[in-house]
Amino acid sequence: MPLIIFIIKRFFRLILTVLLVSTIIFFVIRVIPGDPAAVIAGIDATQADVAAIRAQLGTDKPISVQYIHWLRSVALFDFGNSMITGEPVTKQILKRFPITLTLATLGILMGMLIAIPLGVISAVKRWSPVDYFGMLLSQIGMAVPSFWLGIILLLLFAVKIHIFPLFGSGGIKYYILPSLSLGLARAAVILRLTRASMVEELSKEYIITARAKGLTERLVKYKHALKNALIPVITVSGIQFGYMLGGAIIIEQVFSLPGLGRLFLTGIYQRDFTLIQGGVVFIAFVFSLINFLVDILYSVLNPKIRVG
Amino acid sequence: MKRILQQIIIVVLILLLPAGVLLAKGQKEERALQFALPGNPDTLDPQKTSGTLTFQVLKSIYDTLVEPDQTGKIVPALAEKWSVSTDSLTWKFTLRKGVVFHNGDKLTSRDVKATFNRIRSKKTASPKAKEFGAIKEIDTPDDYTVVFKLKEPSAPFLAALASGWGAILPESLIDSGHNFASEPVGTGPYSLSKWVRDSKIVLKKNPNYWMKGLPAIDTVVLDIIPERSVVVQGIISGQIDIAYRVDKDDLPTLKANPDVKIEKSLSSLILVMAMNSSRPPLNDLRVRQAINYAIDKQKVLDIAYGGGKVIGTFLDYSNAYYKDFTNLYPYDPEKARELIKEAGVTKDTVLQLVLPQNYELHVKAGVMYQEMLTKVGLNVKIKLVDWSTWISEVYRQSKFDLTVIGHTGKLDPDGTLAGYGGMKRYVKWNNPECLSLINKARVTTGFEARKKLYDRALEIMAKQVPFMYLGTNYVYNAIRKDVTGFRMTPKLDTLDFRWTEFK
Amino acid sequence: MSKSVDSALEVKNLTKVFHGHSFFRGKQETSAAGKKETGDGDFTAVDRVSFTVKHNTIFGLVGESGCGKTTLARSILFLDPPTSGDVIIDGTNLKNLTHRNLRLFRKRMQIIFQDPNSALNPKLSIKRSLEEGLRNQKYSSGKITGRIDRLLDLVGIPVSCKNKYPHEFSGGQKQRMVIARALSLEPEFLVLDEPVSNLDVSIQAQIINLLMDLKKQFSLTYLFISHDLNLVSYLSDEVAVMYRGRIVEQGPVLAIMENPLHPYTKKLLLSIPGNIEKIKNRENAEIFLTGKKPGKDVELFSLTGCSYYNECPVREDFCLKEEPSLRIVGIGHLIACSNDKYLKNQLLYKS
Amino acid sequence: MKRSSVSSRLMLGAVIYLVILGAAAIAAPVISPYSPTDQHLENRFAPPGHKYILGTDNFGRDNFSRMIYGSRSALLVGIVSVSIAVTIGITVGIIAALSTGIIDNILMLLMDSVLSFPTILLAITVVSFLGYGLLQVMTAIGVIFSPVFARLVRAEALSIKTEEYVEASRAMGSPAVKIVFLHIMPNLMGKVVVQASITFALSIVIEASLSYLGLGTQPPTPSWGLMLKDARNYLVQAPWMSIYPGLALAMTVLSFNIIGDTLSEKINPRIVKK
Amino acid sequence: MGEGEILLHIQDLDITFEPGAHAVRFLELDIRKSEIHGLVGESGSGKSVTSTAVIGLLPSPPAKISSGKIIFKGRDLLKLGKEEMRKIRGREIAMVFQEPSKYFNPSMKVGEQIREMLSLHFGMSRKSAVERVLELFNLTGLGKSNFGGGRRILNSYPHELSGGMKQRAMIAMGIACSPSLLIADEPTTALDVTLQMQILDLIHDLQNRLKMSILFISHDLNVVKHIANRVSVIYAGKIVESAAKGTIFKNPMHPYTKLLLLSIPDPEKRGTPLKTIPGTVPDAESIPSGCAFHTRCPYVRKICEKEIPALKEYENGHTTACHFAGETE
Repeated sequence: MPLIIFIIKRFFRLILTVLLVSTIIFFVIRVIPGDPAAVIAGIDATQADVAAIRAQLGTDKPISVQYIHWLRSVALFDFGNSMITGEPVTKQILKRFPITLTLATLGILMGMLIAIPLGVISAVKRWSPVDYFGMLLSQIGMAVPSFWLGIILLLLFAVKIHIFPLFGSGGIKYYILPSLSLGLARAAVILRLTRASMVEELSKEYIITARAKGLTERLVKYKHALKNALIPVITVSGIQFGYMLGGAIIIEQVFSLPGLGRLFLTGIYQRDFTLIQGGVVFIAFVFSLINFLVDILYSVLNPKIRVG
Repeated sequence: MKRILQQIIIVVLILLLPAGVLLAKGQKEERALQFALPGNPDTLDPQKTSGTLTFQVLKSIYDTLVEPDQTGKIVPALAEKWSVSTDSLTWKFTLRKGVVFHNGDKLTSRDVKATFNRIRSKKTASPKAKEFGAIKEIDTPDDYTVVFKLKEPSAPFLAALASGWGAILPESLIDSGHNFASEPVGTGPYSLSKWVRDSKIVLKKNPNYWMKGLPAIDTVVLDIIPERSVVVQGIISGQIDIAYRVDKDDLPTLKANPDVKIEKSLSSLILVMAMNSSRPPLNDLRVRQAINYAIDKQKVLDIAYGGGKVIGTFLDYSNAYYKDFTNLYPYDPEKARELIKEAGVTKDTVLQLVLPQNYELHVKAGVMYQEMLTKVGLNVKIKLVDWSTWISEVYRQSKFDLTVIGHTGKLDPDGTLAGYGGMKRYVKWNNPECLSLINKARVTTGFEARKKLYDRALEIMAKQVPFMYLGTNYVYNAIRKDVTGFRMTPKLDTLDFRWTEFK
Repeated sequence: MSKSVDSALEVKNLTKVFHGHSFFRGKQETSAAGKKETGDGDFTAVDRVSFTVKHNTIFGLVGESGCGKTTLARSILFLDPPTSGDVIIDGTNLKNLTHRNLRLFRKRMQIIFQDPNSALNPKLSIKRSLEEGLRNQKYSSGKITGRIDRLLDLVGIPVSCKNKYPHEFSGGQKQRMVIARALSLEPEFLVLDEPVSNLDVSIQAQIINLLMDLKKQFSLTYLFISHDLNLVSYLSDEVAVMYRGRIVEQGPVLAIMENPLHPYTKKLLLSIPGNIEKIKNRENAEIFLTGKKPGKDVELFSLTGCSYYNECPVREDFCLKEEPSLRIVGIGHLIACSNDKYLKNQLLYKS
Repeated sequence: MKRSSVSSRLMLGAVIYLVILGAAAIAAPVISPYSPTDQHLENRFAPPGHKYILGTDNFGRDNFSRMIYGSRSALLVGIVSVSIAVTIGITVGIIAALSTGIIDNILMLLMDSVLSFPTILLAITVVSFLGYGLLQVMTAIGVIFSPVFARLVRAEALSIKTEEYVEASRAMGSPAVKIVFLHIMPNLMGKVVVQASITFALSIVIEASLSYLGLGTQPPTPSWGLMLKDARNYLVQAPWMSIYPGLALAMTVLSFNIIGDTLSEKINPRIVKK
Repeated sequence: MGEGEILLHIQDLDITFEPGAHAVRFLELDIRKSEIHGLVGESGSGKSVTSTAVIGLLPSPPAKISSGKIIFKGRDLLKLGKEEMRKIRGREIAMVFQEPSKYFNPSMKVGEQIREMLSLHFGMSRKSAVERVLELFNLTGLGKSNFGGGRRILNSYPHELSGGMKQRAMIAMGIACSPSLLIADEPTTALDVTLQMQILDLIHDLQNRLKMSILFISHDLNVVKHIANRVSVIYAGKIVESAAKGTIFKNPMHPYTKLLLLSIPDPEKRGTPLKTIPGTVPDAESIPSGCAFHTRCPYVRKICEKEIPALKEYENGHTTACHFAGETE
């Protein structure tokens, strides 16, 4: 199938996913208890005050009218203004996104840097001390909740040894510890996969061919097996990256980073309808886009799948 | 394999290098005050919110015509002086001369008029509009005189002017539809320099501030840190100068550090467990009384809220109108049990205790209440909800049996008491006598006259117990030893950095 | 034997087209070379195939991998119904059966697959595998047990093994069980899809003998599919040769063995190691084995005429004009080739 | 052989640990010295000692008793959310695999949509929708993980569908339902079980994370996640509040992962063989 | 013994796998210079284990060579160090495998996979190595225009080639360093009959030109008959009969060989049941005592159950391991 058709189809699918996700969220947030007008009004306001605010937000209209209105504006790439802060949703998201993006990028890089070499060595030297160490690390990474890891890292490297800042945002130094605690949990997954994938590749027939050709063990393992073993690792890392973009809330909270996750969390707590809707569309879109790119990357890495 | 390891090390080093460079670059700027704020203000428009955090921050950016001093007494601010007509319907304010807004505009009476017209306008949809509902019209006889004409006498009027929502905005920007939410412009001691949501708010000194020589510190940074343990570590390590309202459980840790001092003060909160008096079995006075007997108030105050003064009615402990009724319902679980038996409440009746999950202290208290109520034979189930659910379901629609909350103190008792005794309030407690007393007190002037009315109303509330009155808690501010002069405005609990300085 | 119809199986113009990609999901694998692409990713795996199998005979179907023989087998049994054409088994046109009746009809036709390792559900004991069909036909429990014992006995598996699981048996034994399962419903017609190609040489002979015994014992009709022309010739009464979804030659086994006419049949026959020595002297074998007439090859997707054109040693330009249809060249001997001159030569040479 | 003995010993250890944990969860009222919600307000922050084996928390509740009761929530979260995920996953996966075209596409689109919500965000949304509480959290986690199973089951079912024994079954006239339950389900359960054991571990960690955000178990019900959440503020003051539940959580997750790993090696004989 | 110098001499080779599987039992095999030696056996008979042992790639554990010698050009391969053995692999002894689609690295271009071994063994520059690869392609028929020319193959990934082309490329890889011994492990089993013939012819042709020895492993007697000069039959890890092709097919001595030949379906014998060997091929875990074939042998006698028959030479170059070789008919 020509690449362009593949891309168009995938893109259409992506749009469908986003539309479905945003429609679900649109109705869900209006059905669940909680009302942005009541949040704005606060404790001492009267019912009339709340009604006035509701009218101003437009949440007094029938839900179908609201939905059609929203769809129309989304079609024009306008996510509206936040109900609570009044700022344009798009602007808010775009302001936050680079932070989460940096966090996720560094996180996945650190995860891969830790996991891939360790996973490869574990696979090559199975049941050796390195392997056990790798297993231990990955199990700990999976078992320790990230907020816990984050606090421990802060206590160690921002309080006991003062090399990283305790809070705040700005330069890269603010991202090292959060990325590390984000990356460690992911490293666990990637390490297990790398090891399994490498073990599997090493058991394949072409490895016998490579050895029968008289290649050195290093060439066999690191030239022949490694490349093939990394194909699934890289695709899974890509998907993990997608998760990190939306799943960094807890890390952002612990490290006081003004990322997308916290924006979204506040949005949900305050029932900021427009913000949640915009945020979900954005995150679903980015996530699907990453999946899509990962698919393309996969076909590039794996000549067998290459479309054409 | 060795080579691979080497490569890994190199890559790691390359990755960490920029971090190292940044770390090495020592910043030698003038010291800014670092203040830990637990959350983000939603907006910085004083007329479009009811958020406590917003008003706390806005105190530094805006001024009001009058303001409370450290004792809670209302004193001149942007208004040099004021006078009231004998019928209490005409209020005349004389503005201070030479006050300028951050944008350079001079403060005149037109600004004041525009400000209050904006908040009263339907278009603004301000949740605080009703605070100024008594105003009939505003006159500006000259640039420095403002005259408010009221529909009826209003005792709380001055308090409204002194509150955060009484902040004065420049007329020119109001007319142009300026976005005050993210770019506030006021006459306050500081102007907003930078606001990174969920990260920090940077305030720069206003060099033209009308109080000569104030503020003392050039830059105040409000660091938004949601994680409590980070705040504690921050103040210990000196990365934070002031942390307000630290948890009492953290005090031992903080006190162990010689560079930190703890300032303890009584808040103006009215901590209660509200009861829905319209729902059985809580519509039975005996059950409500039992609940009041069942709670060891001092213990809950100490453990959940960090200590404080027990109250016996619906007003904060230090309020001038406060009257002590604590002897009415002492801690007496035996009596509670009897009353419950008498009222015929069994374990089959489930009482739902709704807690706002974002308020850790209320959740803590709720957990203790549940345990204590269980001990006297009530079946209480906890339900956590987020704030928006609490406010729209519990507060607006009274869908609850029991809930825990703290009512912020008000400059005027009417702000706290208005409406109670009528069914419109969330506790659904019906007592026409109490309601009429409160309504009468609003239009009555003179402290003694009002106090008499309020005494009676508070007594009814204390006896009829639509709430389990807990108390007013202490708050603890942790401050680095070299920082002095940090104030919190009484009743309003806003942050006042004007006198704050480094020693 | 009182059968109402003469033929056990009649296949008429059977065609099976596979559709490429659906709208949402792209087809990931590239279609193997050598299939007929008909635009937009569809390809015709079986193209207007017709033949008749008489009662109590073996019809052999030979072809190389990818020629469509397995697809044909599945289509005949309506496991994957044909795109067009008819399958008539003992007078019943499968196309006309309702979904339910087709299921009931299935007991009369069974299939035995190539790989005994995948033909038995590893999670079921032998007994459970064998009773599945019987339960479908609502046999009583007592009857089922008796029948299973007899079936196992029939194929030479000790009855005591019936509670064991497939992995406890060797390939040959598994294939015996598969045969037993196929026979459990007393079918009249069996499709054997390469039933012995995965077996060791010494086992292969055992299974073939068993199949021949069973055929005799139960008067079965076989459609025997294989890539091994020797095997097919040894077993069958009639043989058809398939190339790229079409039958190119068909006839009584002796006619095919003694007098193969289509160049592809010749190539197949000569390709069997050992045959070339036997046949070499008879004719100019080399040409048909490796030879290819000079000339320009045609890209597969634009090939309109004879699909063997690119490999044919006797091709002519007119072969590209239209697809040759099967025509009679002897008693029951059909061939799809347009080169009359060549055919005449071949027939002359023989006689 | 060395490695098999090591991995089987690990497996044995994991199973023993989980059996003990399960027994403790069932027999919690018998084992626990105190009620898990009883507040000994005079003994707040008591360090581990002979009165309170593992110390007390900020309300003076017995840490040990809370941990024992907490294992109930942990196991319950695992069991219920995995069951939900497996049920949805198998149903959707098999229907998608057996139906072609539009239904398959719609179902997988739906699953993709669930996947495109980041885990925690989806959990928050579901919990906000259903309300706070353990049951709701379990449902949320179940929904979150269902696409993983749906995809796995669909892929497996698609490949099993082409196995010759399924063809043979169809050839014998077995109805679709029978084929699903007799042939397809039993043969894909192996992989489902492996995935389930990993998901089990993950769901316990996610419950802890949700508790951190205040969305998890409702107080005063003890859960390890909730205990860790409360404990983080008393790291220095009362380290026992975090160490023990943290350890229990890690051990449980570890055990399920070990079981998952061992099972997957068993199922993938290619890796074991060489 | 027959004519020709011996290139590879396997003596008493005994290989066990860990859970008590006796895969190869005191195997003896000679491969002469410039001969195609066919090794025939059913699955699990130990033929692949033997060849893997020769090239030194038996995974250990689980495999264990408990005794024996593999003498190649005067050196015992079993005594060589890992590095020495590696230098022999591909250079002196090369291997061609059954399924080219699995035995090529899927993510590396075919040309590169051949080139890298040339560079490694001969230190050839990239350019001259590529030249050599093209030469090899011409040699194996891949240079022909109908395959798109050698350069196209050079830059193709394995999956882009058809089965026949892949097997040709595999053979090109096998002969890349002009080894003295090429082990071909069922090189045509995965191919269609018409392709099989082409590949067999190619191997034959290459042997003629390059004069290397080929150990041709197959389960198919017809294929071996077509290509080999000498044939050895292996049963349950032991050579039971070995002779020149002409001899063994005309005059098989071991009952197993005899029955095997008879069990092949022949169209000329239509209508008569096939001769069969009863029972099944024994597992390596449970090899019968004495002569391993005695459980299936129609000529079995008492001694067969107890004593393992030795491989004895009966005629010139015709050896067999049967107690009654030459007696039964």
